[in-house]
Amino acid sequence: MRGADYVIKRLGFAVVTVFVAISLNFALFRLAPGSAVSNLARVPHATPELHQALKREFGLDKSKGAQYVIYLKQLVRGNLGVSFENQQPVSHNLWVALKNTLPMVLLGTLFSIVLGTLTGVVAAWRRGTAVEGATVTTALGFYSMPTHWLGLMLVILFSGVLPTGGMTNDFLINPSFWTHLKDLAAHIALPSLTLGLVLYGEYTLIVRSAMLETLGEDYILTARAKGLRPWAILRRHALRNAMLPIATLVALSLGYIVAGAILVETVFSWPGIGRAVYEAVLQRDYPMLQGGFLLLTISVVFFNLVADLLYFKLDPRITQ
Amino acid sequence: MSLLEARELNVWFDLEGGGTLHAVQGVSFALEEGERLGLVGESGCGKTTTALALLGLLPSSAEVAGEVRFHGEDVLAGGEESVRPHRWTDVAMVFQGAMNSFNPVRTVESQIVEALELHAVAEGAVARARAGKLLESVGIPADRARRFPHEFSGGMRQRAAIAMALACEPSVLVADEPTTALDVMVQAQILELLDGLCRDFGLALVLVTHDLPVVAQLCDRAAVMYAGEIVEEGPVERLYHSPRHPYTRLLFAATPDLADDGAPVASIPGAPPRLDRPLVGCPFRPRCDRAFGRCAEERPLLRRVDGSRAACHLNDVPA
Amino acid sequence: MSLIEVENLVVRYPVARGIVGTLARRPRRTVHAVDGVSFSLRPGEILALVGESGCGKTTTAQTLLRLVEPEAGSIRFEGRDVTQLSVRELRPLRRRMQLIYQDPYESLDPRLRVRQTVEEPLLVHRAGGSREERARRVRETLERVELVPAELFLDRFPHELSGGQRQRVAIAASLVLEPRLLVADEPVSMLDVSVRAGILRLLDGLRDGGLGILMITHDLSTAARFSDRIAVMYLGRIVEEGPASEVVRNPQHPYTRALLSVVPKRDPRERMRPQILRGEPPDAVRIPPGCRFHPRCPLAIDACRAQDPPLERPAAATNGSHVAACILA
Amino acid sequence: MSVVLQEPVLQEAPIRSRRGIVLETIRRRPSAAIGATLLVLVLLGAVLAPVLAPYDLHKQVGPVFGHPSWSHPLGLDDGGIDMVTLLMWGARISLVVGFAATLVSMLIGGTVGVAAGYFGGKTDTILMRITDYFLVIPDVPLMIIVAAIWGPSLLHIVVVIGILLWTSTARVIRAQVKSVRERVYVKRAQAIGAGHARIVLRHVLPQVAPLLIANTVLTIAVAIFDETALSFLGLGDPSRISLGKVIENAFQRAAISTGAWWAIVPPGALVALIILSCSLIGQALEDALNPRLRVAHLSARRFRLRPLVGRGSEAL
Repeated sequence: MRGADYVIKRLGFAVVTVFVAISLNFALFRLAPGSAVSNLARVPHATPELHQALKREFGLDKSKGAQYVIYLKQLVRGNLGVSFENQQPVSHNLWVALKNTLPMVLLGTLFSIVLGTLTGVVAAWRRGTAVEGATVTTALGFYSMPTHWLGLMLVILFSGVLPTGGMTNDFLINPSFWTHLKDLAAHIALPSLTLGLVLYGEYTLIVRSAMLETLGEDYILTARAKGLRPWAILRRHALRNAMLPIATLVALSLGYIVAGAILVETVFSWPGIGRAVYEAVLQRDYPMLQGGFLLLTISVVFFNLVADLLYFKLDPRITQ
Repeated sequence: MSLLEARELNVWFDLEGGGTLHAVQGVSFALEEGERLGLVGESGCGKTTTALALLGLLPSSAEVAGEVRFHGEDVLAGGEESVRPHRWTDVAMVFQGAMNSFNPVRTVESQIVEALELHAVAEGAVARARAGKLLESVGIPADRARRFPHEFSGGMRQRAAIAMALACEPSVLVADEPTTALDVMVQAQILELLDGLCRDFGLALVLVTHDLPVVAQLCDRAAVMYAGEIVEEGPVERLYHSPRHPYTRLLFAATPDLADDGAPVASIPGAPPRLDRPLVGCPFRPRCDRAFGRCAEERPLLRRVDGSRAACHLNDVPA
Repeated sequence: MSLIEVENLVVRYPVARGIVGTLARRPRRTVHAVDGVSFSLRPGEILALVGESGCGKTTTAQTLLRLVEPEAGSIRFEGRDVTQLSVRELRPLRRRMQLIYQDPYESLDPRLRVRQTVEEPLLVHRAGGSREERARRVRETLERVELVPAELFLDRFPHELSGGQRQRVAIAASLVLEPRLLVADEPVSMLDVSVRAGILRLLDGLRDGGLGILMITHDLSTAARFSDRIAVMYLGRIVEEGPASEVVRNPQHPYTRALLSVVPKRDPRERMRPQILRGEPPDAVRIPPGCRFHPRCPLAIDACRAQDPPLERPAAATNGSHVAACILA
Repeated sequence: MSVVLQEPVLQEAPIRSRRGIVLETIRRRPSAAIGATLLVLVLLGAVLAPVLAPYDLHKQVGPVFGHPSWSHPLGLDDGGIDMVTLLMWGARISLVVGFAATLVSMLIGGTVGVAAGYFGGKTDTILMRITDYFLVIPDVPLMIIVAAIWGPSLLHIVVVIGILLWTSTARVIRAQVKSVRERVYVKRAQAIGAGHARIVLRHVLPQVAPLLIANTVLTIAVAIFDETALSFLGLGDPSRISLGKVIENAFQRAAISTGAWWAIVPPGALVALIILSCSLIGQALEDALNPRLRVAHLSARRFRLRPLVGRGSEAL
């Protein structure tokens, strides 16, 4: 496959996937039995005028086909509906939530990538020794813990030391920039750590097997024959090549992390996207739920595409 | 003092299911400057392991005893650390599947340059220029240097691997089945190239192969390996015309030749012994057509017999 | 009557252009894997198909067994054209044409015992009769491939056998259906030198029962020694064909001569003067006009560029059935 | 060239047959053995809950959040129910969900994987495209939504988890089937004239089986994880007490701020233990089945030197 072909194919796939996700979203919420169709316009505490306006906007009195067309049109305009809960546009709510989620998720991911790569490389390099056994078992241990439970364990351990809920201390009045930042850092520590620890386990395992596979390749033997020192071989050949599967898997998992943050955000009452989805479930806030789900799917598709393009960048063989 | 010398080289491998495999059993040979030695034998005879041991390129499951001397210095004595300085600068290697001996995500040039810079032969632009020259010397246009390995054909990759091996001007080239995976015509090209390089640069060659005729045509001397040991070693003409070990004779007889002399092409019955248990007597005895009583009891040593060395009791029996 | 007669066989397949290629209307390209091959094989004869990789020898063999569909040409097996047969009609014919593969390590299912491997074809074709009858035939076939006594091998797994023994089991599994044609694709190239001759002799001995063998090989010395006739293929065509000794001793096509010259000799005193062809093996997508060998031919003249020579009896041939496709021969 | 270092080993030692490789791996690799033992213990405890559980699951037998004591080694929960009893019954439901969802996912994933890998071509393209779409659906949110829309029940949870988990199985199995299909003995069977059913059942499936088992074990772990997550988010079956439900209950009833750690640590630890034992087995199996992990050309361990006890051959 030639390079341009590859890129076109992957882009095409991403576009089609987003479309499928959008349609699935429509089907889930408006075709499913006992669906939320009518709920869309049933904004509590709203004026009859608003009800009428919404009904018109979403074509709730029209056929499903027509509703689908309207739904697509609204989406194109960025209109995801209005949240039942706070009567704000869903897109606005999601944006606020996403802004809160990203720093927490990125911090956790960064932690897990650094630690996971390190321990994964060590495990592969020390293959067959107690070091490998201990590293892999620890990684598997964290990988096995239910995310929310690990969060709760950290709460038990650190309660009193670090804040265990929310994003800021609401009792700080007019804090200076530094105080605010310190407060934020304290709040972000536990949720990020929870996410980071769970992911670190997974990344260690990924990095270890990618490294082990690479270390069995013949060019490693050639590198040794050339007289390279083990560290140089590890860095210049093994890690560089193992990066291919690792980068892809990391990019892929990033897509799911945003979704997976639901558990962490629930435990720590972090006002992010996951928490928003969770609240929406509890409140049966269908427009929010629908918008959140769409956003999460798009994030997975996006990171998928990033993974594909990364692979294209890293592996010259793909142009063949 | 010989250029490269193996003395009583032994290699054991730990087997996955427990037990050890005595892959190389007391191999000794010497290589002079510019000399070409063929290491021949069938699969599992230990020839590749011997070749790897010359550069200390053994896996962690291996245990080594014996010496590999380069200009008289025992390079294996300090394990991996003491061989490393000799790798590529003194002894370089070409592997069987050149397909895989290049890192697929780096250009051919960068991998040659890596060797040059590592051993402080050249750096930067000078190194890159030299890499281009090296590629040209094996018949690859220098403008292909920036390509990736997968953009080369099998034959070109093997040439590039040879160019990379020559980077630090080693005095010995170890080539492990360098033509096995290649087509006949490409094989001939590579053999011609090796022949020319040895002649032009006075390079000494250790050619590991299962192909007797290739050794007969390319090498001065050959060591025939069987069950982990050298059973006969000497000038190729002697080995062909007056073999001193039945295995050498039978192996030649099992190889068909275009110049059909009417002699039957016959296989050797039986199979080589397992090397994960101790050998008693001559390892070739069960397949030998001239074995006698002593062969079952005593393992023959590799001894000098007019100009060659052979490990066979028949040489002690007056004809 | 010939056992198998191939006439003007053509196998081509398109090269994928990809999305960009299609959009840019790059020309469609075709791999001419087999480009007009004709030969015949008599019962009890071994024909060696020789050539570099990519010359179409394996594709030719697979087409005979209809594992690859031909685009044109005919394949007459025992007088019947098999190219037109449906899959259902082909089934009984499959029994009579069998294939042995290059790699005996790979061609046996590692989970099946020798007994099961050899018995499988009988089960597939419901040909073995009763259970006892099948067991008898399995034993007999093993003895035919010199795995004696058969009892010693029946219950072994492939990994408990040596390379040569494995190839014998593979041959037994082909012979158990009593085929008339055996296609052997590089039957010994993966084996150790010391056991090759045994396998080749075994194949040689099978001809006595009238079995015809098409042997694909890249090794001319093996072909010279163990076949009756040799057909040399180049870029999807047979460029020279004749009795084995004739082709080896009196080659007429420059390609055959080059191939013969690069075969290393056993005797170190006979230093060779190889005529090494330069450049890479040719590309079956771009077949040169005129004689397809002319770009690499050391003897090529202007006429070679224009004329695609047919297979004809060369002037210097000493045998009536020796043909070569070269205007200079 | 990757044969290089295996060469002597290949020739001399029998190549390991795949027969019984699963049991052999579990027997030989300590991590797998530990995993299997733990899993069997948990399974026994769960299966025998009706016999072994010390108290009634629905009866208050002590104070709310009662401390651990001799009669209640893990204390009591927010309803005054014995934690040990709760864990045994909870594990039962969690395991049922895990196994049932895995069965669903194996049936779908196995079939899709074998069909795509074996038939290749268009079948493969279409099936893999569908798999790709399923793969990009974020599973936890979808589960939440479906559970929220359909209403929480054990059956729904099993179906939802099963339907979302089959994709990885399908991909793994497809890759393996594809490579087995290219094996010469499969081609030989085709050349003989064997039908698809025969080839798949006799030659392909047995070869894929060990990997399918490894994948099954790993899927069980994920299914149990997902069930726990759903329960925690309040979407579990309210009428059944699974381990996830136990955690959720404790969390909702503020076990942490009450200081009743025993109501929340053990159920999570048990889930982690089940997942860990499955992962240990699965990981060891995958390691053992991956031929690319056989050779390592570079490792912290070096070859060893042994003093020479020479046989003494004649001087050179």
